[in-house]
Amino acid sequence: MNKETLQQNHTESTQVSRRQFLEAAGFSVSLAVLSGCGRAPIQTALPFAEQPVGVIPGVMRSYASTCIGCSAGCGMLVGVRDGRPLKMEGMPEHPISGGGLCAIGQALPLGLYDNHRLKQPLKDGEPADWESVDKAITEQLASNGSAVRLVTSTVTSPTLQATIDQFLNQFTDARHIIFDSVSSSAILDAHEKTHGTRLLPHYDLNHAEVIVSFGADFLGTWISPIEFAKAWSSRRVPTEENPTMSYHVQLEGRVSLTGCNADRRYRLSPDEYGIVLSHLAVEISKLAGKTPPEGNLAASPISAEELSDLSHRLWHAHGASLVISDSQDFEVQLLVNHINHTLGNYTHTIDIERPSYQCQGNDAEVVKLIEELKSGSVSALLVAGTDFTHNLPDHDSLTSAISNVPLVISFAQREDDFASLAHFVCPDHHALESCGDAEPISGRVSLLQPTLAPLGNTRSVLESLSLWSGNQSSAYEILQASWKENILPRVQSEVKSKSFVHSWDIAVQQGFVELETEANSVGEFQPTAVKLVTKQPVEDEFVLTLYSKTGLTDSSHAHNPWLQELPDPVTKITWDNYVCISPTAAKELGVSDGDVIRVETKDGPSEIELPALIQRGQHDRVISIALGYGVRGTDRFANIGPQWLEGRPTVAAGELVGKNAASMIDINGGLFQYSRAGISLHAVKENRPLAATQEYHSLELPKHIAPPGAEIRDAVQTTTLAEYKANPEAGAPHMHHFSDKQLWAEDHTTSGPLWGMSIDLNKCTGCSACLIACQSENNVPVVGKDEVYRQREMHWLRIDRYFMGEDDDMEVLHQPMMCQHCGNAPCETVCPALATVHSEEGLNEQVYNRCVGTRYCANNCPYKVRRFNWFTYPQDDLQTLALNPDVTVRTRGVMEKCSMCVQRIEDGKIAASHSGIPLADGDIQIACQQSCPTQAIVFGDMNDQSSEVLKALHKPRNFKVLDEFNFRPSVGYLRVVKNRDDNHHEGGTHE
Amino acid sequence: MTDKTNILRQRIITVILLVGLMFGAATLLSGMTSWRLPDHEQGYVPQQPINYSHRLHAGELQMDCRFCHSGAEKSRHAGIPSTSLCMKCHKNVTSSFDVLQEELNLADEEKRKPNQVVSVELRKLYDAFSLDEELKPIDGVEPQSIPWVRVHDLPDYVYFDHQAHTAVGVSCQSCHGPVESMQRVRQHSSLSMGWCVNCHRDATEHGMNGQSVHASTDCAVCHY
Amino acid sequence: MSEPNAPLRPPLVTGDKTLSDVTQDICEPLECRPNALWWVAFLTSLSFLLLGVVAVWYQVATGIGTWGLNKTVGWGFDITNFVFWVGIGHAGTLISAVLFLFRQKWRTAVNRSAEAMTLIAVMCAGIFPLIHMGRPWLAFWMMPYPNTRGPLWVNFKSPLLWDVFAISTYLMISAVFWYVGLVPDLATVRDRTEPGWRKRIYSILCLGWDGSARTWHRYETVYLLLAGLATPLVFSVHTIVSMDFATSVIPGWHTTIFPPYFVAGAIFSGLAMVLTLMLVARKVMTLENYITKVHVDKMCKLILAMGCIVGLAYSTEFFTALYSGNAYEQFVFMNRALGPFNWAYWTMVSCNVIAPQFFWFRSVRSCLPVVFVLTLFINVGMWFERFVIIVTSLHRDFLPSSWASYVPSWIELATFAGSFGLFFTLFLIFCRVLPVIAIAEIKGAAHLKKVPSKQASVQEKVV
Amino acid sequence: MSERVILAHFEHEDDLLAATNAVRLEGLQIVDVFTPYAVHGLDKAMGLKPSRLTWVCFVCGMVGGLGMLWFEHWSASISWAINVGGKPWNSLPSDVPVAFEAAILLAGFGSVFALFAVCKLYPGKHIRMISPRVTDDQFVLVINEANASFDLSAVQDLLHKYDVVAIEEKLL
Repeated sequence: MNKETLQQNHTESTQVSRRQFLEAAGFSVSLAVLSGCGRAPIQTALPFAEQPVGVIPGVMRSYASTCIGCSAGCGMLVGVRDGRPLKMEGMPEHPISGGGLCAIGQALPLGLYDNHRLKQPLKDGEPADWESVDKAITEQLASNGSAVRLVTSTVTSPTLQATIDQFLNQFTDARHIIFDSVSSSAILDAHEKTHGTRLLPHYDLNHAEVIVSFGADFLGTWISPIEFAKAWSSRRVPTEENPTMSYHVQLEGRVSLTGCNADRRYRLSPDEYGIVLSHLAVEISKLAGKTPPEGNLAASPISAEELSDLSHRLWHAHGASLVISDSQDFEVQLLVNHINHTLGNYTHTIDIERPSYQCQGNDAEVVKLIEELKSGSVSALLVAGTDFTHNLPDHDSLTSAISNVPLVISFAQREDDFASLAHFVCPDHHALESCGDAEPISGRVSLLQPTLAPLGNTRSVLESLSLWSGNQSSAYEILQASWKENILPRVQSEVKSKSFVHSWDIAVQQGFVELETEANSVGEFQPTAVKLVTKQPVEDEFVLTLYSKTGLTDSSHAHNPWLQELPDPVTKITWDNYVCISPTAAKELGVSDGDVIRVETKDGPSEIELPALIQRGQHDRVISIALGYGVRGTDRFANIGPQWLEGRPTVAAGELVGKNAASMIDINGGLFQYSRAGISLHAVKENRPLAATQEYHSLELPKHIAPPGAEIRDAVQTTTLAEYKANPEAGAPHMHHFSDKQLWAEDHTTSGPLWGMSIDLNKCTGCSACLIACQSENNVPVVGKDEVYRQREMHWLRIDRYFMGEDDDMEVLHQPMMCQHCGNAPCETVCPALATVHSEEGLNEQVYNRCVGTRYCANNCPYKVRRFNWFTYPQDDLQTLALNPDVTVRTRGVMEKCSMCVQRIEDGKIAASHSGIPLADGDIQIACQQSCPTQAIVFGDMNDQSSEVLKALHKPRNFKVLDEFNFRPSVGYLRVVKNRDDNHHEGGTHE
Repeated sequence: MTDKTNILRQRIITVILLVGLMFGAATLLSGMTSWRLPDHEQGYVPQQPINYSHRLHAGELQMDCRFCHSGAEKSRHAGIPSTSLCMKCHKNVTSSFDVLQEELNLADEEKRKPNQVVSVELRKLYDAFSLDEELKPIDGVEPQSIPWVRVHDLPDYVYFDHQAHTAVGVSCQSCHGPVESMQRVRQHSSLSMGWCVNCHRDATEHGMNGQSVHASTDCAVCHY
Repeated sequence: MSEPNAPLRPPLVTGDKTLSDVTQDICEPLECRPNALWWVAFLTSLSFLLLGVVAVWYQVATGIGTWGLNKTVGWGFDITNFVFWVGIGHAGTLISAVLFLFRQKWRTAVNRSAEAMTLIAVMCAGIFPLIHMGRPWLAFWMMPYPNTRGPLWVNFKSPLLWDVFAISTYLMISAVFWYVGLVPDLATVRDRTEPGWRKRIYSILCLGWDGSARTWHRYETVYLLLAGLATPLVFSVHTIVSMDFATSVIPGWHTTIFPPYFVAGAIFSGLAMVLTLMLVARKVMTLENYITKVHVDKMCKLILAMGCIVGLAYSTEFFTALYSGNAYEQFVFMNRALGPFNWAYWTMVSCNVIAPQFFWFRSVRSCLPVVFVLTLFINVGMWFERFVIIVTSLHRDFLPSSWASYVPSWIELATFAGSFGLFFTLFLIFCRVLPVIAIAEIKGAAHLKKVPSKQASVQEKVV
Repeated sequence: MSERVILAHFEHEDDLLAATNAVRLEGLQIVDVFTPYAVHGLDKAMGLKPSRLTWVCFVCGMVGGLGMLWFEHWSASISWAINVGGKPWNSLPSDVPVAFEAAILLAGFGSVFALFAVCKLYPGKHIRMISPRVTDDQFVLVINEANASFDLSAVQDLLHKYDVVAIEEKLL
């Protein structure tokens, strides 16, 4: 990837004017119809009037930037073609993300090309111009700017932080309150208590041999999932030479993506975390020969042997182990710190000297602000980066309190819930239109480049705040000044020795710099602060857990149809939130999937009605609901997808996508509690079908019809580490079929490349980043809830998720499934029109323009990876700009499927032929492979003896799905190995 | 008698019908050669917004194709030159040489400064580039794109990459025909799939410019 | 001049008919105005047809998404209906061609309408593969014609392409066979018809047939040839239809038993349909003397035989699956019998295997209302057989992640109803405009008694 | 080219068969016999040779079958060889069904059109029926009178033996 810098003539070339932008767009899309010329629609080609330097129409250029989809701050390469940012890719060199980019980052373009973003500032809900808005705001701030409160989500940008400080310094009583919609405040508070400094440690999973997570979904949504997933996966690959891997235990009430990937998963209600942690703390203290925390031990829900095994394992790996929890219970987090301290994990797997800034939310401050608001003592409320009222409970009293504030300003990009209350809405740029920076982890600073001129008349928060502080600079100037002063002088490498302009260029091109930072001074650990937790849970009450969904972590992404249609990695449900409930509890309550349940709190008036989803492996006393739904304005999706006679709207009239569960958040002890006990459930006699992409959820066949001896399908093969050590090929079905002898004469062999792929199922977490990468790369349409419900989603790449076993013994398997490019492809034989045939390079080609749509190929596909265009899928004008011009937009009535990004293969070959340098392994990166945070996907030439893919395919863990049928797929999978000693799970073998 | 005349009449009618049928078929067949199937636009010569002559530029002046269509070696699109590129020459060349010379001579004779002579066609260029009579930029008016009419248009599901073809030395003329002799550009080749495929086969079999090449006829080389 | 109808064989035509009576009886419906019953039937069929036309129009204009199909179940009602109609069609060819080769003279009473039924059923069948395409307007790409694409031909390895050839050949040969059989009868009708446009049409259609023995002689040869060609054709067609499934890889489809199984099933369903129609026709058109109880009895016996073959096929395929040791195959059959679509499976078994067993009893065979009801059951059962094969095999195949259900949409149901509308509309028109019984053939086969001649005085005229 | 013929009308095929046989054995020239249906054995009675249309059928079938087989092979492995499902270029078994259908189609159409051609059957053919009842219930034997030795009364006597219904003399 050649990264290029846009910076040098920022004001000219990056500010590709709207006009130029349309010109560039027009190059491929403009149509002017002239009549009577013999050739209906006459196409005009509009060249640039003045061609910007370095821009070649039709060539994709990548710009280094930072994803600000969440506060994790992953590095990102923005692919820009013909003036349009089109494809987000991970930046391989980035110190945090290391090449991965999650679904949210991949989905940024659709957020950019969104008709519903505000196009100009609003004054009292009416469109206004910036001058009048600025004038009114500065006047009002000057007149009653005594108590100014600025609420933001976590700010990782040093420049923005400085600007905020500068802005707030103008006022006598000004405070910056950091509010995270899903807060980790308790961790910070606990460290304040135990270590004297309020900070979020930087967890280093690269060195963690034993990971015990109490509910922390670190592979899905917790703090910095891409970074964690990459680090976690680095220790999950046993090889023949080194058959070791980390041991990962997850204790949780709901089923999280992380729990799905654990070696051992315990069902534990969040109100029992404290008890189990207390036991662990005592055991480990004993092992360490230290005094355990004070207090009594309550009965543990986990057996003594298992606890002792766990603590021995932890102690055995002391200094290289890690205990984490997402609990917002202060006591629990203190115990976690105690255990980690006793294990000596601080400075090894937990870095508090160079802490993380990825979650700075301070719940106590927010609680205080709410009180201030209710008492009417706030004179100005500014909110940026979060939908303040949407993400807080007690919505009505909060909004009425806010309506009394004299000046309310929102920086929202859309008219969200808070913006609808604001006097002024000063819309921020979209991430791809903004410049900025981020320091997610102390000392690692990256830059955010704008990749096109703002589509609307929006303005960055940076500019607005500094303008109101009396500084008329552009965001770019502010950023550059801040870097000149604060960042670049601290750069470690040789960069700082250069002139500013030079080092700035390097920084922009590279996208990030690493700073020399002084170690954070941290106080001595205070063991006395920690007490054992004895509070016993109440047995017959439900515990509600609110969580954020992978891929839709925040209400700000709720307007992104790609993310709405992204199946939840665990439940596979799209376009809705729901109440996850265990099968036992569902049976008692007499509900089945889709039956609406009313969830009520016993002590408060909060309640919510949502359809039930029966979730295997869920704790029987725990129900869970995703946050980030019920977002204002999502009724826009009512008519997304095809409209026809029997089609049902994605969103019913007067409703939104899902329901906002923030009302169920409990504020307790100055912390937002996402788990609360004292919940009662009532079945409401109503059914709201949920749209899931998977209807059957296990490799175990239905008991009453399973053929004896073949109750389990072996689509995903698994084994345990113990078995693997004994035999690296363990887990292969006993009846192995050797597919090297062929019935037919093989007269097709060629000497060119033979493309193949290998997917390491031990690395794959099921995070679904690849799915959106594929969708973005290949113009996969969004079909809407009803079509998903009818099992007609269009994703070329899906992630099959299988639950094996029940309850505590439940194992979850993920398997990315896409066209396997079979050598003996059943689909090809049956197509009458030669619309799907085999290429010389081993690809199974689908030729859309030749396809007549018999669907025979899809029927005959054993992997069911083919997708049919049932309708013309509508897209609005702006959304069409997110389309990849290198991939045909399919018409109604044709079949489509994974092409192994053949457009990238062709590009790679052409580039090689142009440069004269033959293709090397890794030169061509396909979309799913590129985005994968754990690099589970390897693609390459199977005829190249030294290629990574061939090495992977020759590993003993390699297997092919449905190998016994001799379809000869080009995609291999590496068997799942769970770090277990027992052989209880016989990885889908059958006699 | 009546029978015989009847038979005679029938035979005459039959003969006339047969002749008519054959004549009709012949007309139809000859007409069909000029019929166009959809997407078959060989010989298409659209009127362009500016009467630009490839014969003059590429033929008489022997300018390299890639001077203007620089994308041909770097991108899938050969590209249409930006207006500013035209201005590189036409800042000075404002009309045909003869006319300019004539004005110079006339000015010389009349002992005055030569007037700015701008040809009708170039005026359109200057208008697009928002230059006034004196060829000075007009303030506040942004240069506009010239809406050239596309001559060679492949269907949306076909991807043709200029770079791939120029890299192995396929000459511009082998697809676009003798553009240097065309006043107005005409679609020279049929651009049908068979035309592409047969050239690919030929190249693989006989090589390109003496070098062996592998021009694949896999579907996904063009369709994806 | 021995009596060919031995005592044990009841006569094929009852009621002491003369040749001219035969002509008169069969041609009469063409010459009088249709009765109210016909109109009711016709208008009902026509309205179903119109419903189907609207449904197909909507589907073609909007997309296949208007059907209940999904990513897993790519074929549902469409191909079920296709195979169902093709199967119906096969009985016509069987009766007219196979029974002709076997010199089964009783066929003459029913072969004309059976052939018409074949033709119409194949038309109905042909519509489904056409409209099931995502882009039916490109259906001509199935034909290997010279083109500007390279030229690009078609995939002769695809069973669907074999189907295209098989069905179109079948349609054309059936049409020709039917038409050739019609030519002498058209001449009969021509000669009975008063001069006018009707006579002119019949004159054109009968190609100037004059009843010459030389023509008859060649005609008989060609008719025999056609019967000889149609017989392997009918077997090949349903073999090829079965290969759409049998050559695939889907468990439940991929099985070698399918060709004979499908052929037997097709004949079975076709016979049931012919019998259903015959029972209606003989009543409505008062042809009891031509379509006698003998015919019904023979048909019932054939149906019983076929039903037993079909039942054997069902149990064999189950046995094969269980005995094969192929877990995927085993699962498909367990799933058919006990899975979500078990109701369809058991409907199929009870209608196709159990229902025809009643035909063991002569009393049942001679009780026409019961026969009528049983044939209807068989028709339903045979439709379900195709539904079971197609849908239950697809909906749960290899990877459990992709298992899905299938519910037809209203558009599909309307299209299905429309195909019945088309069938009956065309059949009713056929009954009105063409002789429903092969006049020339039944005259030849019935071997009517010599009418006590009036021994008319020989007239000798010299011109 | 008119010739004088005798038309003998019968009302039963047995009479006709017997009469035809007798007339032929008598050495009389049978112009034609017109019947409402194909009378079994009449060809023998008239002394007709077996039709050669079977050969037409055979040749057409062979042309159709072999031609299609060749075309399938040519298009799939010579004209444009495309790898379909890893199957070899020359996949003979999969070529059989279409070739078979083509053979049937050509054989069927070939013999029918040959029949129409040989019998001169075509739409709009102008004919004069020997008797309108020929397509209904009458059988007509047409005997040529051209022969000098033709004895009308002898023939009439002969015909009367076979229950002839009417005898007509006509100029054709």
